[in-house]
Amino acid sequence: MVKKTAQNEGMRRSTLNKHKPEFLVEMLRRMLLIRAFESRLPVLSTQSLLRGSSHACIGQEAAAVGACFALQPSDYVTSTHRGHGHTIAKGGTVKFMMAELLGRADGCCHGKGGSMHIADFSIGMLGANGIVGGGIGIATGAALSCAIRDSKQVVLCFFGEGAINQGILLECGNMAALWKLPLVFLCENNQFSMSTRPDDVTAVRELSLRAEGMGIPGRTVDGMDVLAVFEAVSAAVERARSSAGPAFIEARCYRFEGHFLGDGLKYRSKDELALWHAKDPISNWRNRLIKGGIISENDAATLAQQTQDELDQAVEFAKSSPAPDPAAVWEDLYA
Amino acid sequence: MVKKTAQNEGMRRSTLNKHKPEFLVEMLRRMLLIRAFESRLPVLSTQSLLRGSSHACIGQEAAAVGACFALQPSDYVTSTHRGHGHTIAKGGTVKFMMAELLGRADGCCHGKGGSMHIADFSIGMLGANGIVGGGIGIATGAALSCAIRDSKQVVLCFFGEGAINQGILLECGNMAALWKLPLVFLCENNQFSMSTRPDDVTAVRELSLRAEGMGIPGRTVDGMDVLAVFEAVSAAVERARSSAGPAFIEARCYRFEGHFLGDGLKYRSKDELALWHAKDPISNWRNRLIKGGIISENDAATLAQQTQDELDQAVEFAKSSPAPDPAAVWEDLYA
Amino acid sequence: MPDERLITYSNALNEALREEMVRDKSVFVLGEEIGVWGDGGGVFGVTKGLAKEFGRSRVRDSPISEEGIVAVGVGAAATGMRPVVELMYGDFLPLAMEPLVNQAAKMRYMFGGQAQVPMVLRSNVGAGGGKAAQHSQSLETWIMHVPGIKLAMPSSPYDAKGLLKTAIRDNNPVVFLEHKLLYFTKEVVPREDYTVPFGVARIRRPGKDVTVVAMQAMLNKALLAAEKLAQEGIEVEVIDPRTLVPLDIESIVESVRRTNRLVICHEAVERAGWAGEVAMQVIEHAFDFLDAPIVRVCGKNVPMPYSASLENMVIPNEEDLVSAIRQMIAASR
Amino acid sequence: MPDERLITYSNALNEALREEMVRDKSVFVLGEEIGVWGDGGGVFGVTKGLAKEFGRSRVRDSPISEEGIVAVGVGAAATGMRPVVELMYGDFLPLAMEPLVNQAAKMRYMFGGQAQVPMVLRSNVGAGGGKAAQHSQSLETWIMHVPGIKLAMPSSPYDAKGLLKTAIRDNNPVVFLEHKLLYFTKEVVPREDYTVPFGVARIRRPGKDVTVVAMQAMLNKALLAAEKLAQEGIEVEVIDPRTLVPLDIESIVESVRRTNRLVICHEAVERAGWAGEVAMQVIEHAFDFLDAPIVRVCGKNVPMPYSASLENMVIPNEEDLVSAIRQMIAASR
Ligand SMILES: Cc1ncc(C[n+]2csc(CCOP(=O)(O)OP(=O)(O)O)c2C)c(N)n1
Ligand SMILES: Cc1ncc(C[n+]2csc(CCOP(=O)(O)OP(=O)(O)O)c2C)c(N)n1
Ligand SMILES: [Mg+2]
Ligand SMILES: [Mg+2]
Repeated sequence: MVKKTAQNEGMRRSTLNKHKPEFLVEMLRRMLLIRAFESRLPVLSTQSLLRGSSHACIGQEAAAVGACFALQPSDYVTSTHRGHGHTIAKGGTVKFMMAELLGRADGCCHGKGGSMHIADFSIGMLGANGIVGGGIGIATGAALSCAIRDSKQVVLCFFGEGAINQGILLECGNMAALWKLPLVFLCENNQFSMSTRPDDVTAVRELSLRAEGMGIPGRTVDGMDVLAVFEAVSAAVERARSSAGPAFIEARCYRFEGHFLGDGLKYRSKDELALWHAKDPISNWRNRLIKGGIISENDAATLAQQTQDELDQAVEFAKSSPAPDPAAVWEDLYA
Repeated sequence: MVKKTAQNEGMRRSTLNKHKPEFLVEMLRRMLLIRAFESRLPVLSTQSLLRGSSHACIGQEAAAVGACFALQPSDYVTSTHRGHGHTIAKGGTVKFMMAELLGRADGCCHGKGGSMHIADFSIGMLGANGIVGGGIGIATGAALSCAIRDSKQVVLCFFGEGAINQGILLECGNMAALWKLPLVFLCENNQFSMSTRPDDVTAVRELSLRAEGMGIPGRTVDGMDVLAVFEAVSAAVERARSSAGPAFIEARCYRFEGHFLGDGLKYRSKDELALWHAKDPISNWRNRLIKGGIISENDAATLAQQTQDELDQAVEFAKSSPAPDPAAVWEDLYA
Repeated sequence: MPDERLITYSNALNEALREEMVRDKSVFVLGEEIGVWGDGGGVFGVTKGLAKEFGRSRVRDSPISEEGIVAVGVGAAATGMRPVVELMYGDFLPLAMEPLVNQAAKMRYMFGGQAQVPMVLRSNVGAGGGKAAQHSQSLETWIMHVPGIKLAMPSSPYDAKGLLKTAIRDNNPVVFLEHKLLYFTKEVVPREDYTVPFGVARIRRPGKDVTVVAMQAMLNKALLAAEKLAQEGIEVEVIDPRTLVPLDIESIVESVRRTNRLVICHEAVERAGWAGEVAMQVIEHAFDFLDAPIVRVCGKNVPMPYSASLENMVIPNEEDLVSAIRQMIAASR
Repeated sequence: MPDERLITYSNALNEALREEMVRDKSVFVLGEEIGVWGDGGGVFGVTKGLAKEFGRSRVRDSPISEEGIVAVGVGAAATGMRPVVELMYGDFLPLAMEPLVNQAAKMRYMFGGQAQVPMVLRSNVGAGGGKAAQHSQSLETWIMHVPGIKLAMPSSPYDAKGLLKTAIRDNNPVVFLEHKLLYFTKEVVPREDYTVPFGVARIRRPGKDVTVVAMQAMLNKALLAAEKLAQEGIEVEVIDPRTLVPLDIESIVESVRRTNRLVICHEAVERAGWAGEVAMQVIEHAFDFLDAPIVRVCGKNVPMPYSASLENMVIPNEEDLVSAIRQMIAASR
């Protein structure tokens, strides 16, 4: 665990003042939106509106938002099977996302992708991925593209700690380091790969050591603290943008819900969950903003209500969107 | 480069006395046999007796012999496309190997494998491999087999420094470390992957750092010094056999000849080659044995002659062996 | 009364694994989430309870390293073990083709018979659950194209158990592909030890008008289509090859010689799918018996879309079979 | 006088790369040993001189990381570049199927048209040089089975240059498979810019008695066989599809309608190879025109052995074609 010392606390409070209040509040709003989105899934599922598997990122909102807020709109993100939060954090539109989850014509992938293939190229979100580790190659290629085009864009590559043992990470990590690509590897260590703990499958205790072995500087950050993530990723992004090469950041967080809807969750204790719930990235951030005088209790409640409303509308939009036209089955195979 | 200090020299001389003379001489003999074998290839090639590609390991004899001599006969070895030396070092019979290179019925693979697929399961040599990195998985699986069977065998996995960027290394290295498999990864850093230098493709300067990132202790040894390799590998083998887990050893050596027969070698200088020739693993070892009073000049000459004779006989044997029976094309596909 | 009961395909596979692990201590299981997940093993429950019974050494939860675990299986198999490696989805086969194709399939042959690689690679095929492009593929044709591997694809619990036992006892690499939609289907399965041999097709319904070759989910659709067509007086013979390598072409050819018509139905993408292989072998053996062009009813040539309406268009269904057969009969009677 | 000269297949490919890199700065080349090796680029000389001309950024020597470089190609292609990725041997495709099949082939479709992936994956097929089991495979059928990828396989220097240009300009993933034995064969090739369209077969020799579909090294053998058979009065029409995806089935069907006989010859392993696909499409379009069973002359169902005598048995040769055709004609005249 990331240690919290008094000094740390002091530092954390001081950093609040370094940022515009609107920025800090937007972080909260975006995290609320992610949570609201993910919290609808069980309902939609019982209504048989979802197909396949949907993976919620409740508890990991700070990692998604902290990291994406360190990017420019023209920067790229690659994601995982657990991609809703990353998409919203990068600026995705929830109604198009929701329509996609419902397999409708107005979905961001016109109903062909679903939860595991959410993508929005218009905001640089290059896709969720059903293959664990699948985004790593795409991110590295995008970063090479940025480097060759000298476009000053940066790529943020999300993956879970379970992906750390996929060979593609070594291959691409090495190339990224070798060629000093503008790439930030963001490993969300949410303590689980399905039912498996990192220590049960990964032979290094500090994941950043894995990165060092590829030639990439690595560090660990408290993934429940949106500002801590933001600051760590900002530094890495700046470095990457200046052609100094990639960085690896492990954000330690926790998956509050099951691996996917329907996970019986027999493999972990309520006590453990409670410990992590106490670090809830949203309520803690909300309280910090209130304590810091950035927003009032009232503001916070309004914000929460607004995101719920936005989600209601998104669900309505999605439900009223038609199924894809049958002709679509033959469309968009080749460009 | 591995530094040679006066102290080092002293240590090296002292170690000579720790071993039986016959053992030290056998190391020389085996290195001579490898060199003799490899030195025949150009001749056979001009006689159109070889097909495909043959990769010679001249200059790397100390790595092969030093490492294999640290094993028991029942231990396993996996090899690479450059596998003649490893096979001879593990105890392969040159006449069957030579017949294999000539594609004859008496070859160790009955003419179906050729140079790139030399194998001799009777001595635990699980095969050369045409796929760079291909042996890594087989070695790790063999080590798992040893562990589950509790057979006390150890697996020695050879690969070149070019294979260090194959994803399979991360995947298997991690599993080996996690499960404490009886496995020694021996990376022969012969300074080239075809025309490519390690630094041009690998983002870490110390290859052992790559191993640490997988959870495997790594070290570097002078790969031109057969005894140094032997001692490093012996320690690793002992550790592995006691179920303490895998080790990674980088043996720094040099490929005296081209990548394969016909390599124009435009990518390196004569000066560089001369520097490395001065460290020739065979002549240096020979001289050390003479200086150490283990053998006489005369003994050394006799030994060299004997290996040449053995090779002559092997070539004769191979040439007189028939082509495989046509029916063999359908044999040994399924067990 | 024979000692048998109605159990699921998943349970049947589980029994095969358990019984073989008891019988032969060189058998072990390796894969992701096979030890603890769910009710005690495996996303589809196939390894349920095995970790508890045999321990975590022989039922080994692996890192997410598909290429690695298959490669490890190859090495273990070549040195005296009988690994059963699981890839959670058949869509991950593309990650593991190197050790399977370049190593496992070739080791014995290229080493002149020195090696044997008794590895079973268990995985699955099939769509239908909205799992979209990366979790719905049926890639068996790739495997069929690789000499040195055997390929079994059970369509029912009985076959699942019997074929898996044969696979584990076989001394060669066997790719064993289950179907996602079948895991929880049931059939009566004997309690005692039995095996189903490789290379022996099963005639699932006799008929005289047309031969349909199908497996797994498509087999069930073919049986439904046959039922329907029977009411129109069209008698469909439905054959399940059970293993694609070795392929019991004799049974198929024998059937075509009687029905004079052949439909091949697979869920895999039609283009360059295994229907072409079956067709060619029938042509080679019974061309003159064909009264009509061989017909394929196969997966459309697109990645699997997520939306139910689109997914249904891509996977062949009972109606596709019915109308294809009707047309065929009408045109050639 | 047209501005053309006799150059090798390797040179023709080199020219295509060079010209496209000049024309479009988003084109770049990535692969192992493409910059310095040999006489300045590429094991078969295809990238010769390019690093010198375009620099090491656009002609990028990669680590030995096949999955990684293909994956990197996909990501670069999806973000505005036109990568040409090289796998030194087609036998390394099994290492790179994940990014190719699960990512490149599906991205556009599963993202509802948002993406385009204009990547060319250059590699090769073919045996004949004693490179044995792991350096002799012809794996094109796997690719043909994957929707979303195009597949070109040039048989001559002229086609090599024209098809590679088309591949590079195409907005989709293209797998471009050369043949190892053809790199140093020569043909007259124009100096000026030209392209060869995808999906247009080339009739390499007209004939009225039998249609032979073949590509690359097998095409050359088919032409020799046709020559020989002509002396016996058998006129063989030899068709080179040039691209397997898209496949110019019209030209093949049209030919079969005239000759009423079809032989498909590929070097790839026969079982579940692409001959079955061509056969099925011909059956679907021209069954009634067939006077004889379709015949395959294909690679034997074994890994490639090293020894010359065995290797020659596995690869189809001119004599195999001659005797297959003779028999076919004799049986159906
Ligand atoms: C290549 C591959 N292997 C296995 C799976 C099945 N699978 C999906 S998610 C998952 C766990 C991933 O864990 P992690 O990377 O930590 O991400 P998290 O689920 O925690 O977000 C597994 C094993 C997959 N989708 N792809
Ligand atoms: C997977 C794979 N990629 C590429 C090649 C082509 N190739 C054969 S040897 C070689 C260089 C290997 O270098 P290294 O691992 O250092 O071994 P060395 O040749 O120095 O012994 C390459 C690129 C191959 N055989 N397999
Ligand atoms: Mg996780
Ligand atoms: Mg090397």
